[in-house]
Amino acid sequence: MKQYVIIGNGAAAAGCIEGIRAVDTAGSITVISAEQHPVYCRPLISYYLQHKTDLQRMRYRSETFYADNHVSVAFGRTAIEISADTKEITLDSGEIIAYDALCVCTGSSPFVPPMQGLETVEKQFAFMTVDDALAIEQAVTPESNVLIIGAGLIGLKCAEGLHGRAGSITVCDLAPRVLSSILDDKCAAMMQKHLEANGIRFLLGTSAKEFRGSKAVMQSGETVDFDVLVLAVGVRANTALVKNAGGDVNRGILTDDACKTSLPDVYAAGDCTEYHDISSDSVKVMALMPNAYMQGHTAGVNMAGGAAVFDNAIPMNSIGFFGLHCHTAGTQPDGCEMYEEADETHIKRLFVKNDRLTGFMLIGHMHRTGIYTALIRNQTPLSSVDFARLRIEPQLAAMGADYREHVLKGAV
Amino acid sequence: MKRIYVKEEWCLGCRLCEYNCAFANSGMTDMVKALRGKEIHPRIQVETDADGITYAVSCRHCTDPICVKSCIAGAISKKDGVIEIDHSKCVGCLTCVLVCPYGCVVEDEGGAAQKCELCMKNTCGAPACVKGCPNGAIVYEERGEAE
Amino acid sequence: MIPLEGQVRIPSGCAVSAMISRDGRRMNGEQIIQSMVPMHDRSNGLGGGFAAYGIYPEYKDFYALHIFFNDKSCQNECMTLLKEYFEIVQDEHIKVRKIPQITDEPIIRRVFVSPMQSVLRHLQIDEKELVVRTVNRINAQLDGSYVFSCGKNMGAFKAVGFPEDVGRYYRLEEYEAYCWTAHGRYPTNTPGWWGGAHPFCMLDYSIVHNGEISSYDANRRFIEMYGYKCTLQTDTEVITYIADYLLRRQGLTLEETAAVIAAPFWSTIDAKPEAEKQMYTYLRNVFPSLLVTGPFSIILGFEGGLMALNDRLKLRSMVIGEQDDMVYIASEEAAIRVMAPDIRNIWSPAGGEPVIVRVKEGAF
Amino acid sequence: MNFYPEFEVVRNDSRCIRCRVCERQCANEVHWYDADGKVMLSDESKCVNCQRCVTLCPTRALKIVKSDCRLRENANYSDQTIKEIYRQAETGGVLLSSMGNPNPLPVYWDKILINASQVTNPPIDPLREPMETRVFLGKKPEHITRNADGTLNTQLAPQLTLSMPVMFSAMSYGSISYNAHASLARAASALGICYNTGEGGLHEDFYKYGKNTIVQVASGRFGVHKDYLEAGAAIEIKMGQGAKPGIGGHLPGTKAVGDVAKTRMIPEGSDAISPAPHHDIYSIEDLRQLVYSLKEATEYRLPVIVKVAAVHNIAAIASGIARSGADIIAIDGFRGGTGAAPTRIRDNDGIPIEPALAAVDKRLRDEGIRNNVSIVCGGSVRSASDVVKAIALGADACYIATAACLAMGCHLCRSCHTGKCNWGIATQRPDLVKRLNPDIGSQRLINLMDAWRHEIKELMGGMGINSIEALRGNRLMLRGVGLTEKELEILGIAHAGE
Repeated sequence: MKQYVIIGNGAAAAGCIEGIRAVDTAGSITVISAEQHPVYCRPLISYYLQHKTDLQRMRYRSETFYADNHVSVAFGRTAIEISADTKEITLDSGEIIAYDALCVCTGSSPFVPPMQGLETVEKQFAFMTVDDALAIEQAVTPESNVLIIGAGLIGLKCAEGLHGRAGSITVCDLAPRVLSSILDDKCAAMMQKHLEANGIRFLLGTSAKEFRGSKAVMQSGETVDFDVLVLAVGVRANTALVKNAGGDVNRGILTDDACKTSLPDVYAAGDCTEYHDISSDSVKVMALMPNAYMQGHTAGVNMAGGAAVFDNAIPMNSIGFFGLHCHTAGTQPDGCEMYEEADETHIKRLFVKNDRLTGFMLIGHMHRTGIYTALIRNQTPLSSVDFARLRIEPQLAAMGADYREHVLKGAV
Repeated sequence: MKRIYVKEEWCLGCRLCEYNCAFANSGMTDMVKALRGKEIHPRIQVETDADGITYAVSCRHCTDPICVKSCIAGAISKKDGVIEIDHSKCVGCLTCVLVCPYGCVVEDEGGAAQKCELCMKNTCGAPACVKGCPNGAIVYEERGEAE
Repeated sequence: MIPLEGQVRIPSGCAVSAMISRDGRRMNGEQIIQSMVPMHDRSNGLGGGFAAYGIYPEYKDFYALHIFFNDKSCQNECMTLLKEYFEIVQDEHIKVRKIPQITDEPIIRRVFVSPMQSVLRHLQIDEKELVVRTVNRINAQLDGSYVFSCGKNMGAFKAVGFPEDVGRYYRLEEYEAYCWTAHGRYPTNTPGWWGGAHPFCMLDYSIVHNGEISSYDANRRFIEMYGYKCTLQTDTEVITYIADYLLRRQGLTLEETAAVIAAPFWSTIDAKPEAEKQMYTYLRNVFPSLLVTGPFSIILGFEGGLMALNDRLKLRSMVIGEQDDMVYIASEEAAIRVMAPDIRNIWSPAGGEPVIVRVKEGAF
Repeated sequence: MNFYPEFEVVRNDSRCIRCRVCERQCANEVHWYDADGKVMLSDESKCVNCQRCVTLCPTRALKIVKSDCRLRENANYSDQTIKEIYRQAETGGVLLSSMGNPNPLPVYWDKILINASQVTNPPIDPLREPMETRVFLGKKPEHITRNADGTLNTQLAPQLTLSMPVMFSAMSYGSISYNAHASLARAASALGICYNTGEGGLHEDFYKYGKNTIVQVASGRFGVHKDYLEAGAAIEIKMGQGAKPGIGGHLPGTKAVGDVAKTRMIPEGSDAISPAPHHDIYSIEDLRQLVYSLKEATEYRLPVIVKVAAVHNIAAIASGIARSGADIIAIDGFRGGTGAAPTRIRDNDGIPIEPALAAVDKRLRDEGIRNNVSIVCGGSVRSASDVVKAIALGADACYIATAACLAMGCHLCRSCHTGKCNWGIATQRPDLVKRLNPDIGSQRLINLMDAWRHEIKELMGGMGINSIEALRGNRLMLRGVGLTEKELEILGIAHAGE
């Protein structure tokens, strides 16, 4: 009977459990969970603040998930060391657990750049975990002025989540636009406008230089009074365990298509990893939920002796604020052609290079965008489809009769 | 398992399936009350190709469903082959819309995700699109599984 | 005014009975009369009759015509016609016993005739055909004359009344036959007419029948294409003509005839071996209009034997009894028990299954 | 001259959900959506009242009603009569119509009643007892023959075997669509009956249904070749058609497209005009030659049907045909349908099928030759009871076509000649043809025939008859109501109460 150990208890871990169980129903599975909560997906915490979900409904899997899959979970424990030679891990409690196959799903941690006077801020929070959300919820009152450092996905979702709970919300970012990692200027401007229309104040191209209690001094010299500070500048992959065990690590833990690290029988999945993005043909950290699950699942299948690959990863994001949605996927490579469609309510930007759709940004109109995503993921030659029709509207009709027959007349 | 399949040689492009779908999932007992004056959000879409051939597309209930793997809320699951959404868990992030390669998960009136659940959760008893198709262009039958 | 027989279709319920000696022993009419007594309620007094085979051994080469005449002038007219085609061998009264139960009797004559050879040559037909044509002509065209029996060495005796009274009336205890059939009638659409009583005869074929066939007009309109005239509009009449047509004119065997009249169901035919299947299919295909439907149990008498047949669904009762050389057939078992009190072997034939009894070769 | 339209589109706006199904489904382009006013509008002058939109409207927001805007009442000059005169005054043309005679002429079926058993003989329950409907059509021998071993020689002239006494009557590929033919062929095959190609040849896809196909040879000889003749289970020589006795057929070039032209063996787009007479048949002896030519061509393997319209001296005509070597006579009454016919001929030529059938059956029996031929009657056989009445009058089987079209979706709008059949039947426009899915069409035909077979059995059971042959010519099972002595005499039935 094989012994599987999973460090971490997020979506990647859940994927790993389900991947293992798809192949091996007998082996033992131990999950090391730093958090006291059963598995949930981090992005849900902003919806928690919005009352769109609650602690019960947030659970990623049913209440009987661990029991059903015969998983023992060590809640509140962290792994402090992996011994690749002896195939053991050591917990913070000192307990040593042997493994036949190990999956590292340690996720990422907030990255806080050095900022002067940060220690003077009484109410400062990250926005990564349920516990962060619960703490913020406690701290924020209807009179609170909230300052969020970072206009990325986390910062803005936090802003949306706190909307209506706080007196004012200000978001600042060193970047000149919101969501700078996924949107270009034009798209970001539309998003920003919409956020501003909903009462979010932005200070862009600048960040806090210094904190003095409940006052932030910006690089621009402007000062912002606040009661609650949320630090959402960025995240760093948690790579230390693998790195210390001698595994190859860059900005994330390096994994192959089978989600294997350079250490024997050690796999890694989720936000802690760095892997191949086929849309840009480069290796990068893509801290994304769908990929995390798929990596975990792939790792799990392989740990249990099956054969799975995850070889078509692309970055993609579905995010929305105050009813305005945004879908992005792939990349916008240099020298690409852009197909654009835009009006007051929506923007569509499709990026094409070398007869392939490499990426897109869509705001406002989200109908059937998965068809575009599949074009990127499958690297479909655009000359083989009717792209003139497709770019106007995603549709199977433009994918050719054979593909349509394959999809609609049989099981896929 | 039984799935919905289309026979495009018999599809007339009348779009009754879309309206029947919207009505079936409206929770109302009168189609006029359910749909009059409203924009419909059907879970089945009629497409027209360049040659004018029409056919309806709805969830394929994939063997290896990427929507299930992608749902951040754990709201999409596969039960007895049927992929369904737990609407109490869905937070409306629309990741499923972004990943479904066939464009079969769509936004509902309230901004949450919805998709064909084979009319198993409404009072139709059998898929409304199939029942209402005037020309037998949509069928609900067993055709074997993908490898 | 109530229409007379021949003017309207007459359905009727009935009782039938028959006895036959396979050894050809001749028996008087006492037993067959008695057999009708327990079935009294199956008749309503509007007709009874008997057929007897082997009763005229001394005249066996001549056709025995039994004829009803309304009056003397009818008789003269008819005899004149007969004499054109036949030698009259003997012309006599049929002896009867006056009893109060039987009234309004016509003139009842027995005429033994022999066809004139010159006529046969002239018409290019055989003698049986001549008899048939002549009898049809008399019955259809000569008002007041009715030939009710015309076979050789056999005869029918019938009247308006209950069958047991009719038997007494005709003094059947004085006749000796190797085969007797009997009939009691329960018509629902006639005041009763002597000619309409059963048996119905054509040549040596006699039919007694219980039932009301639903195929009547289909049968009638078909058979009338072949020179028969259904003057009486009774089932018995049309069945007799069908039997004559199939047995004599088409040359079918009794079994084949039964397979036309009470054809097996297609489901039965289709399950049979190929050769039989072909035969049955052929018969149903070629003679579809002679299929008889609706309830019937019939006893077809002929020279040297008889055939009992039920409709395909067995909608009418009919039982068979066998003891030594005797075979008994009747609508009810009680009738057989009168004829053979100790009989053990009694059974009901299936619907459409012909029961054919033949007297030993040379014994009649 | 402009008339107020014959029909009005009545749209209940409070029920209309703007799904626009009516607009998409109307080949006559009656409906359209006005985006400015967000309402559906209609041009009623184009409406033929085919009811396609009414049927498909999911909220029953639509109905088509007869316009009450009429010319001044006149019992002699009806609205229609006057408008026809206007139309002819305008165009100088012959008026064209489709389907059967719609005028209120006597329907004898409706004046004939069927018997049932009570007391003296039992009705038979078809759910409990076998009830047989198989029929054979063809010539029967006068005398049986025997083999040397005494067994019956079961060789027969070629026969058509049907599981029930109903067949689908002739409708050509061209006058009706590929899918309509496919539906008829598949249904006939599943039912064990026959359909009829009409004079349009046999599409190569349908040769596989040959055992259930009657191939027709008509005056234009369209689509006739050796393989075609040999493909079917019987050959029908069409001398006439009930809807238009005395004239030929006309398929407009617009319908002679693609496979239609190929199957007819004519150039695409050319009018297919069948002459009024067969130009090799100017008398009965010529018919005999054609009958035997066709038998020679098919080595006497197939029965030959001769189809004639019911006309005044039909009995004598049938007698002639019965002696011509034909195995089956098909008589088509004046209410029979058509894909196109001159209105005056459709509405005034020929006689009803009921007296025609009765007269033919009687005449053939009087002549003693009824067994030489089978009789098939058509021309508005509308129900199982019509079938039962026809069989009891003397038919061996019935032909149905209008009822079959109705089963496939026809709504009897009588606009076949326009080629824009919204139900996909009488059209060659691909977008309309596909509206008839043969899976559905054939199943509906099968359902209809199954239903009729059940009803025929029920009616037979009621009469105490358990096989169809005992019903054939069994006129005692019929009684007339409201008929004159003469009519009763011709029909050969008694009046109710007799």
